[in-house]
Amino acid sequence: MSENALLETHDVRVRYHDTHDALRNINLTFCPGEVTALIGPSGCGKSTFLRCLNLMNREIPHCHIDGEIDYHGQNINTKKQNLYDVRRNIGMVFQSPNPFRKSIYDNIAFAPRQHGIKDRARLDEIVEQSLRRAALWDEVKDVLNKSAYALSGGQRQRLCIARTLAMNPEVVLMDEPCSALDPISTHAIEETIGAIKAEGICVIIVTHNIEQAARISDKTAFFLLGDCIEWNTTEVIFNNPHDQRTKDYLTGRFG
Amino acid sequence: MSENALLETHDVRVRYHDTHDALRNINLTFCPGEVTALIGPSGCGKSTFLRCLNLMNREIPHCHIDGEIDYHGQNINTKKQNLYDVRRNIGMVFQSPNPFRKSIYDNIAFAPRQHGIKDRARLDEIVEQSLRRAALWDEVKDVLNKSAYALSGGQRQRLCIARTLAMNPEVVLMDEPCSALDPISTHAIEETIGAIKAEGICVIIVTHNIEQAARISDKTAFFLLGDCIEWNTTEVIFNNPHDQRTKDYLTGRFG
Amino acid sequence: MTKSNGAETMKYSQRSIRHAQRNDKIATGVLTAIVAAIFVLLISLIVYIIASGANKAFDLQFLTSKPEQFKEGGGIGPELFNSFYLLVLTLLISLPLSLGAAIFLVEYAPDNEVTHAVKTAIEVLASLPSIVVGLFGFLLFVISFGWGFSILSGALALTIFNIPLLVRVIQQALESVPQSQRDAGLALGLSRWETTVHILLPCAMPAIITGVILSAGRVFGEAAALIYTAGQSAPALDFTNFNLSSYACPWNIWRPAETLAVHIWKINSEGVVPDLAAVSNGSAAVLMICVLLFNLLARWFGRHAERKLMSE
Amino acid sequence: MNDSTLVNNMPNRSATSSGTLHNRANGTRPQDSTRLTKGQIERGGKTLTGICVGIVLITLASLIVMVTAKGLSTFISDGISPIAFLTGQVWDPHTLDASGLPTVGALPMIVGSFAVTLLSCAIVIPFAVGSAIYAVEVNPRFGRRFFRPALELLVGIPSVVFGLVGLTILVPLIRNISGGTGYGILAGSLVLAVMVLPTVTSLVIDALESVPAPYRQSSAALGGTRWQTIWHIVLRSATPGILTAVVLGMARAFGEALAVQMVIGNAPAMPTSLTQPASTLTSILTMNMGNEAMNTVYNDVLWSLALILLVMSLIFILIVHFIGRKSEVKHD
Amino acid sequence: SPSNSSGSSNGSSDSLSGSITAVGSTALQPLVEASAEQFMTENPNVQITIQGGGSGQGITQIAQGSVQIGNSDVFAETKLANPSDAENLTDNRVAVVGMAPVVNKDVPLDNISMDDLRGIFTGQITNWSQIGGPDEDIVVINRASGSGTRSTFEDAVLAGAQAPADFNPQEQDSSGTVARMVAETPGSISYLAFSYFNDNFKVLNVDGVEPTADNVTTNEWKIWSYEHMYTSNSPDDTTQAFINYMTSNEVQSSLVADNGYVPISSMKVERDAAGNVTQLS
Ligand SMILES: Nc1ncnc2c1ncn2[C@@H]1O[C@H](COP(=O)(O)OP(=O)(O)OP(=O)(O)O)[C@@H](O)[C@H]1O
Ligand SMILES: Nc1ncnc2c1ncn2[C@@H]1O[C@H](COP(=O)(O)OP(=O)(O)OP(=O)(O)O)[C@@H](O)[C@H]1O
Ligand SMILES: [Mg+2]
Ligand SMILES: [Mg+2]
Repeated sequence: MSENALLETHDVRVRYHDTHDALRNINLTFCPGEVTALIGPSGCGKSTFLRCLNLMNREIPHCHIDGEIDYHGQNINTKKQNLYDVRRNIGMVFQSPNPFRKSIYDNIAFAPRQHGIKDRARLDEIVEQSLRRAALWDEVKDVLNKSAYALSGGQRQRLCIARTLAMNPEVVLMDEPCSALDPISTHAIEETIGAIKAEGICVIIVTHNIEQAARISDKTAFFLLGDCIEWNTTEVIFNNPHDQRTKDYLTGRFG
Repeated sequence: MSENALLETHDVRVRYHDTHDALRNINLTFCPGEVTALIGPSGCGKSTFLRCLNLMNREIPHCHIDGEIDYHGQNINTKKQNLYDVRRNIGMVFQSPNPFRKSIYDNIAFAPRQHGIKDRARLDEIVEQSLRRAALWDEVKDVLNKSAYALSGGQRQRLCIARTLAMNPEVVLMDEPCSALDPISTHAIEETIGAIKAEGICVIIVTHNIEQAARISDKTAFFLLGDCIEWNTTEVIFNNPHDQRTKDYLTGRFG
Repeated sequence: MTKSNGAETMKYSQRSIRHAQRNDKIATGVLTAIVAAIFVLLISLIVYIIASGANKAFDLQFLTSKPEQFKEGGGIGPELFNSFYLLVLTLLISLPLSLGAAIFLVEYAPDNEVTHAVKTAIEVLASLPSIVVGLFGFLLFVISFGWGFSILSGALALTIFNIPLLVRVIQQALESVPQSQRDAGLALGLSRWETTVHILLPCAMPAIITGVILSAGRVFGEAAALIYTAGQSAPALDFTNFNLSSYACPWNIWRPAETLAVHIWKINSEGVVPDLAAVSNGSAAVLMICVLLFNLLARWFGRHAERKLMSE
Repeated sequence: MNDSTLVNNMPNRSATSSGTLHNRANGTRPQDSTRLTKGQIERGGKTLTGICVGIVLITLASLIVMVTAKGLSTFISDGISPIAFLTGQVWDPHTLDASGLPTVGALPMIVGSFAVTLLSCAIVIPFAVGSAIYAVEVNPRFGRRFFRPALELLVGIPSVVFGLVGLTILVPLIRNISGGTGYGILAGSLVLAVMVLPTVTSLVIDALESVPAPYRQSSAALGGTRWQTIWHIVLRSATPGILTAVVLGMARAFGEALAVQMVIGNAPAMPTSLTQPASTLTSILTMNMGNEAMNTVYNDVLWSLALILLVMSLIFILIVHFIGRKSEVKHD
Repeated sequence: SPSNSSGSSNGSSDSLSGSITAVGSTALQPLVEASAEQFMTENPNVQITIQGGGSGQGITQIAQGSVQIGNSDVFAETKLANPSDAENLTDNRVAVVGMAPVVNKDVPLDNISMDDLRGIFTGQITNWSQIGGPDEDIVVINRASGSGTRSTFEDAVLAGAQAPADFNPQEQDSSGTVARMVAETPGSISYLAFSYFNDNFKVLNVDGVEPTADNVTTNEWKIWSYEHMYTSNSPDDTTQAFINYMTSNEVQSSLVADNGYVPISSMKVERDAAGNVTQLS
């Protein structure tokens, strides 16, 4: 167990509909200020794993999560655990940018309001800070009251990141955040990831783009058909993978 | 104009909804027995281009195709052109395997029947040959009357290829045919492509998998934001691209 | 940016989270209660209707004999037959028409203002009160065409009532067939018509069957559109009579035909038979059982067709 | 496998594949000369289905024209003032007024129709929205497996059966509780409420289901409770759909004839209380249409009532479209 | 259209054939249907179809000539847009219907004066205590304004008096519903044809005269009307034979008399469309 581990999984296993084993024996550790990339071919369970970490899988009725997920050393995969606390501290950004049909301001202020912050000045501050952290403030500061759907795809995705940052999370999970975006937006998002990592946030990102994983991550985990085949520093994974299947995948033999 | 060109485009331009220029000035030439790969980031117009070649874009009401598409030296992008003849000669395979909800046999025999072949023996022959050419015969010869949906993803995709081959096309267009498939199925499809190429069929394939393009294609065209940036033999594109953007894309700077 | 900021947020929120979670529980409770209420209502309604007419509804004599004018013991034989016959005729007319119209709207109609207007027109047709449809049928078929109160007039009125329902169902079923199936057909050089008939319709069939049977249930129970079209009288039927111009011939489409639903309405307003309550409860129970059967049938057929399509 | 023999054996392939497209096309279908060409099939199919649409449209058009013509003849040939017709409070066609025309003030029926419609919708909305939320958000499995089928069943119950149940249970119940006859707007509204409940509920379910799943997910991922998600995100995006559902429910309630007629009491007087007998457009229409000979002024005024029903259902559809357009504008 | 193919006949009653359609009055429908059934057993080649739809429909369709018989509770003159059209129709009166005021069982009265009855149905009397009953509001249940029963009742009882415009009792279109409502609603009063009488409500005498068939025949009981079966002035033989059958002793003494109608043959008075009563010799 790593000394400064923020989030750790022990033998996590996920089944859908009792029969189907979507994930098996996943043991990974994530630390603050570190970007971990999860890679692997389609359907290997990357998203499933990501959704375990903030208990989003609980929303799927027929999904069973076994094993331990330790957050700050405490298992959160128990019935007693307050979901909402977990989710506020472990934010999530989805594949397709999905802002609410509200104004830009309200998109960000929504969750803080729901969590009891009513003071307008305080909300203004949270909105500004979050947008700055997502590197979106300069682009939208004059149109905060416009609909979020007036933004471009890349901007929407950064808005979603800002929305998550407004909760002040310690971990941010991202499920293929750039797959629907153009190169320039992708670049902007990657910069944002760099910035929040520098703030000490732990980022876990699923990506299909191997080059992106190489560019931005410190650690990389390779998944295949529900197993985590290899997990190591990105350096090692890309230059000197221990497993033949990892090598095959990275050289484009499949996927 | 190449001597044995089968299909050529001259200044093809495609607009959706009058305003949006999805493709500009595309000049490419395709020859029999040659595999051309179309690569480029998402949304750059690869699928749009492919759908021009067999006039499938005509089915989209607000899509306008300008320019010349010469098939056997004759422009097919005219109002007078009989769509149905073009499509029978220029087959198409789609991204997600989409067999009809019929038996395996009927999937393949359906189109020949509609085109006037009623003789059972003749149909049997067509079905067998098409399946053989798509390297699927041995796997399905005993279950021809089963639903096509009883097949695995890769088998379904090969069934779709066989279905196209049953029309005896001279050109086969493929839009990311392997993106939903596992490594083994991908491999099988790639073998099939090699086989039909050897028959003298002209194959044009869109792929997101750069390694796949390198493995199977003779020529490669790189698209970016509606332009064809570079078109050359695969050899040149991968080892010595002339354009910086091609190089950037191939080394994973974006996409 | 430090976590201290977050700690402050936390303080605010512990209370509001508890608050939110309590609200969540209350809301869930209220919603559950509402659904339970509706369910209880539905079940008791059905049980009540069937129970109060059960002794009649399962009596073969009642189901086959003809109604009496002044005496006890009349049945609903002709009415029951008329209901089914009208339903079948209505479906025979409305199904092809709706199928055609839906195919045109989904596959051929250009996406423009005219199509939009046509779709709106069909919605208008769907929202017309059935009594207005019935009166139109009365004016056009019964009076202008001189067909009198007849099965044909009734079936056509029901057709007007049924078409918008069916068009909507078929439209949705066709639209929900994946675009990829359409593409596959077109890319093989087939016409849109062939693709639609041979590829899309079979795929849409389970949904269409379900929709048609469910709409049949509504047609079966419709009364307002029939009072002034198919009429309020049921000549006794003779099943050995195949003279198509005779009123006793069941298949004659020129004869008046009171249906079960109209019968319930009529005897409750005009009836003089002593066992009026029993007859009307019995008829209601029979009607209810038929509608239940339609529902079960729809579900069974839908599932069966689906399974048949997915794998042989 | 030998490629060349394979190719030569292939059906349809012309000997030289380098001919022009035209030649090749001809060569590939020898037996097509007797068959319809694809273009002909296509035109045939399009014409056939186009005719179906045409028939439907002609039917609708003639319905509107005929009912309108009939309904307007009261004012045009019988000389009754439309204003007096719409605002008059006395309905007694067989009594002539000062000018020798029948006393036909349709206001009591118009008010009655609106009263039962609005009241029944007021009853239905909480139940429909509440149960739809339950079936979509709280327990989708139950929603799909049991609730939807149950609603379809309820839709299928014929309106005369509802009327009969209203007559035998509801009316005596109201009479015992509130005195009076039991017949009236309250009884009518309750019967209508049960009748339109399934229609409105399934439309609300559709509206809720069409809210994209990512909205819910992102709210949940931000730590929102289910109720917060429903209240602030789901209901907000589904509002246009819910309004549409309610308006369509109102259209149905407004046009329902027999069930209402059986329980409302049919007194053509301005409704003064919920438990006093009142009347609606449809109830007066069904009751009297058979009693009056065609082309008499007494008959014409009934057609004018039908015209009001027709116009109202057009208005309801217009409202639905207005809601649709409004929400489109707001969303993009 | 085939539904209207009229009967052809060669005169002798045992070889009658053809089909007859009768449309109209719902009140008369059961009687005609029952008689038609008997007639058809005797004449197997005759098809008779009886349709409801209301008196208005009966008169409309016979006036248009689209049916053979139009059933009506009222004189055609009062329904037709152009009353002179009635000259083209032959009025066959097949029965007489007596009507009487009926009240809920909780009303302790057995007799009511014509004046009190008029007071009630014009809204002047609103409480049973005003006419010697208990202190209970009177619930008036009227018939739909175009119905034959109502016009008969109003002709006989109101005698030209107008109900004020603000008097709007509830209305029912049908006897069945009225019977049910009177039986169930305390303090209610309405009027029904004799054929609907049953034990669930109470029938009142008027001015001491009992509502019986005998009293109707002498016009001692004043609230009554004819049931008409209108035909064209030159009906075909089958239709005429059926009309004759309806007025024959066979129907009049059994079906008519047994089911609460008054046989037309027993009438000792006659009344015309304007309401003038003449004694029959
Ligand atoms: N809600 C669900 N119900 C049932 N099975 C599911 C569900 N979600 C995912 N699965 C199954 O679990 C397995 C892993 O899916 P998952 O979405 O985690 O893969 P992934 O690695 O994210 O793939 P992709 O790259 O396509 O997003 C797949 O086999 C999938 O079919
Ligand atoms: N039917 C359509 N209507 C309007 N715009 C369209 C349509 N189809 C494609 N486009 C637009 O045309 C552009 C090119 O799309 P296209 O699908 O050809 O891209 P692509 O290169 O195939 O992308 P991908 O790799 O994601 O398949 C995109 O901007 C897309 O939004
Ligand atoms: Mg995923
Ligand atoms: Mg594409």
